[in-house]
Amino acid sequence: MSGSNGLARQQIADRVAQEFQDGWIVNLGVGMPTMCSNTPIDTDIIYHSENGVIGYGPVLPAGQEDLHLVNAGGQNVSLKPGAAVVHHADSFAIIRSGRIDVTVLGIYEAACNGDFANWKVAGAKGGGIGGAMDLAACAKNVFVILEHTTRDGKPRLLKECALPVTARGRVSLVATNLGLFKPLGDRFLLREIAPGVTVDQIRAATGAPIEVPADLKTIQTL
Amino acid sequence: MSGSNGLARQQIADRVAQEFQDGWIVNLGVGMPTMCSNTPIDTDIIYHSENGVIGYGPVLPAGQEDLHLVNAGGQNVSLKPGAAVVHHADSFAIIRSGRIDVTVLGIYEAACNGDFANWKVAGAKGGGIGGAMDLAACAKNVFVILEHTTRDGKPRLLKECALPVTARGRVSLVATNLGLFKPLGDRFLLREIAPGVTVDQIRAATGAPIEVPADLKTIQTL
Amino acid sequence: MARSKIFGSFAAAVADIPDGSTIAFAGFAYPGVPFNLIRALLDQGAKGLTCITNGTGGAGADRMPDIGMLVEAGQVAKVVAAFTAPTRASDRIPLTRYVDEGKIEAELVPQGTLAERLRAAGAGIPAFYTPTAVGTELAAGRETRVFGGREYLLEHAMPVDVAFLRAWKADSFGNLLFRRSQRNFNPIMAMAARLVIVEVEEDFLQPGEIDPDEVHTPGIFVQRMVKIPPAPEGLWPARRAERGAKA
Amino acid sequence: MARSKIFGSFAAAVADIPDGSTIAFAGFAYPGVPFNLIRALLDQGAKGLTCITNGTGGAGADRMPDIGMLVEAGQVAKVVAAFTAPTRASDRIPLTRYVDEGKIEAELVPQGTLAERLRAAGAGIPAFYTPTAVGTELAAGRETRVFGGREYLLEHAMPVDVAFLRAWKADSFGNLLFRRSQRNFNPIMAMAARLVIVEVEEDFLQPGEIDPDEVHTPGIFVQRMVKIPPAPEGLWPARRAERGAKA
Repeated sequence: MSGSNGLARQQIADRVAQEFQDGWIVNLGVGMPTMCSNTPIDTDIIYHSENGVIGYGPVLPAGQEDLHLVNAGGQNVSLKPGAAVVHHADSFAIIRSGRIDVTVLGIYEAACNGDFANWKVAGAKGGGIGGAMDLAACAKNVFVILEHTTRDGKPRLLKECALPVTARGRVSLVATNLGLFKPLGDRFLLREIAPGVTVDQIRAATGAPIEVPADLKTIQTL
Repeated sequence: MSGSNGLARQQIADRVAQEFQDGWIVNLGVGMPTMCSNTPIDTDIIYHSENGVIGYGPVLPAGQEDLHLVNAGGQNVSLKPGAAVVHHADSFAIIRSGRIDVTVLGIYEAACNGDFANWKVAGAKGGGIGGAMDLAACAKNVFVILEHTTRDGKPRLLKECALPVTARGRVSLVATNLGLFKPLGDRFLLREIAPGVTVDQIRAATGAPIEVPADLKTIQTL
Repeated sequence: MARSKIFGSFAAAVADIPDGSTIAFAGFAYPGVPFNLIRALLDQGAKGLTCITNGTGGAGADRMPDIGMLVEAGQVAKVVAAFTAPTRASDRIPLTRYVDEGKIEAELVPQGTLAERLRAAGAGIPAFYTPTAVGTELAAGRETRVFGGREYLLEHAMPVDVAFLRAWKADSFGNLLFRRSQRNFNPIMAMAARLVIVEVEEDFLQPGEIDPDEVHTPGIFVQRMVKIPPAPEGLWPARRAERGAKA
Repeated sequence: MARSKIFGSFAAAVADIPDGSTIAFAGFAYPGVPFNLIRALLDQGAKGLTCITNGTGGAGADRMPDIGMLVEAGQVAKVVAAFTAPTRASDRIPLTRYVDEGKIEAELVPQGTLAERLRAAGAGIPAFYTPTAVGTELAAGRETRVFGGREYLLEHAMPVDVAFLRAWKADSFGNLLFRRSQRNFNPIMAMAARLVIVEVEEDFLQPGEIDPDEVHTPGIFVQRMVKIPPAPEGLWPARRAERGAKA
């Protein structure tokens, strides 16, 4: 494979955060998704985390942490004015009733049929689901973030997931270091390409057909 | 029918209240059951009402009402120290999960099989259930209070309810102006008799067999 | 950046409610009843409504706006309530005549089942099982199932289009506080509805003035709020003595 | 007249928990975890436990008492959790080895389903339907049903014998306040349990000192409480810098 490695992790998160619309209730998964809240965007976002925090703000600097308050990733966040706290059953009532406008999840694999996998690695007996299955099944939009290939270069964007899925047919946006993709059933639409990356490079690194629009845009990094 | 009319309404309620045990969570229905909270008893009772009030106290005198606070009967009650308020779903979670030690309900008919009826009068299209079906199905003990006969002298204690039932087989104590009864399946056990009332009088006024213990006690009025 | 949730009048807050809406009305006895919103809906005139409520009211000399008035105004197609007839045969409520004449459909639901069906709608739970009403006329012909040796009745979620609430305090983001038994159905109806309209007793607070730990209904559930003006312009329940004096 | 709910030590509060109990452990990350009660249970030694928890912990150099320690002490027969393996293949948690060797049963439950199954147990609801996990390995061979054109999975209530909670404040009657995200599973585990034991951070208040409108868990759900002594006798989570300093 030749060409650029594409976007850095924060840059992928930045691009995803630009999809958030004014007034959206946003749930960010652990890992790269959390970085979306670092992106400077001028939309009014309400961050929800599984443990019942509605309206949290930036992570507090060391020494200033409120030890009673963490987000879903265990980070000691702050609260914005107007925040509210509910218990776990009410927090997932919010999720299951479709009030989360978007969940952004870090995942292992995405398929062009809209499936994705993020809770169980090959050969493991158990798994780590957390709130991902509830979010994936019920959020209005499911965005996923992942490195385009495994460490040994195998594709993570596939025709069908090889790992056990988290939810079926729910993904509407896939963001990787190489580009921004929309699952279209039997193929991925390449919505935008990372700077310095080529379409051939993406095709070689992807386990599913790629549709390339005539007016392919390049991702604008911040 | 000869003999005394038996107990006054407050006296029936007084006798029922003496069955309450220390620490019990008690739910009182509208009407005569409400009078149980007037009875001076030296047990520690926690009064729960359907609208989510846990630990209410006496009715407040006119002019001192808190207009944000009523019990299930719409009376402007007070709160005892240690009271808590929950919403309607949590209030009925408390009921359905079996945490109410006793519910006392005013009813139309009781049967010796433990059924009772209190939500629908003969010929009506609709009914008034309120929280009675939830309470009747789920409280640890279901006590019912009623006048022993209808205004025209017909029995309300029956072998089987004529009116649509509120719950089946749940009643453990029936209190009337004539006595205190325990449903035993095919008959009522007369636990205690009201002062001045005769067993013959009760038999004549009851639509089910009555078992009379050898050591029949008379209800002690306060 | 978000549009303000604070409306200048009850009329404006209910103006676009279409005919055929399913509306949940909070309240238990007087506390928490959205009297001002009900009056505005009477003026607005939407018809063919399905009204979800504990009871429809209509008794008493000092009557405040209630569902019974919507019934009498011909605005109601169906009532879902824990009381569809008075509990004493001697009492009368406006609903009875309309139900008896077949003009209005009435669905009688045990109060706890009503609360849980609303809660289920707000929790993304389409159906659940409950012990309530098993063996009664209300369960006749319906699906039951045994769990752990006990019989339970299948009940479905009750989603609503609009919820009318009355709160004690609110911040401008819509975080709500209810006082004492005013809470009752308010929080669960807020969760069950797509459009939540609240009449608020106290002046609006700024976001941050309500402790996040004390919020009863988070602002994400609330779309519209109106401050209740002082009486007589605004409707406020009165003490018994004052009600007697008025009558 | 009622017996005091306040216990003098964690050891006394957990002394009579029998082997084979099902215990729910509150907490999400650090906030709300009953560290002191877990340590007391390690000392007490009950075996054959079923542990209901979001995760079992066991990672990190500055490890506080966690379910993983109960696992390592041979006290656990089964774990029900939203995390039964680490999310990264490179991480290790103590539970994994025991599950791989077949010594402990692990039931993996989506976090929202875990919360709702506990809530159902506390609400007298034996079973409900949820959209979560439909079409996944977790739904394989299980009962599903279509409501309104969408497929849902049948889930059962999860009653527990004992719940271990950590609260911010409490009055002597057992009314509890949780601060910020400390609330998490605490209130619903309290409702799901027959015996609720709470470690409390602040000095006990008198009944009436907590506003009834602000109570998170009513005292009727609480049986035993212990005040957490200052560190080092009591266990308190530390800031990251302080944890680094200790390690």
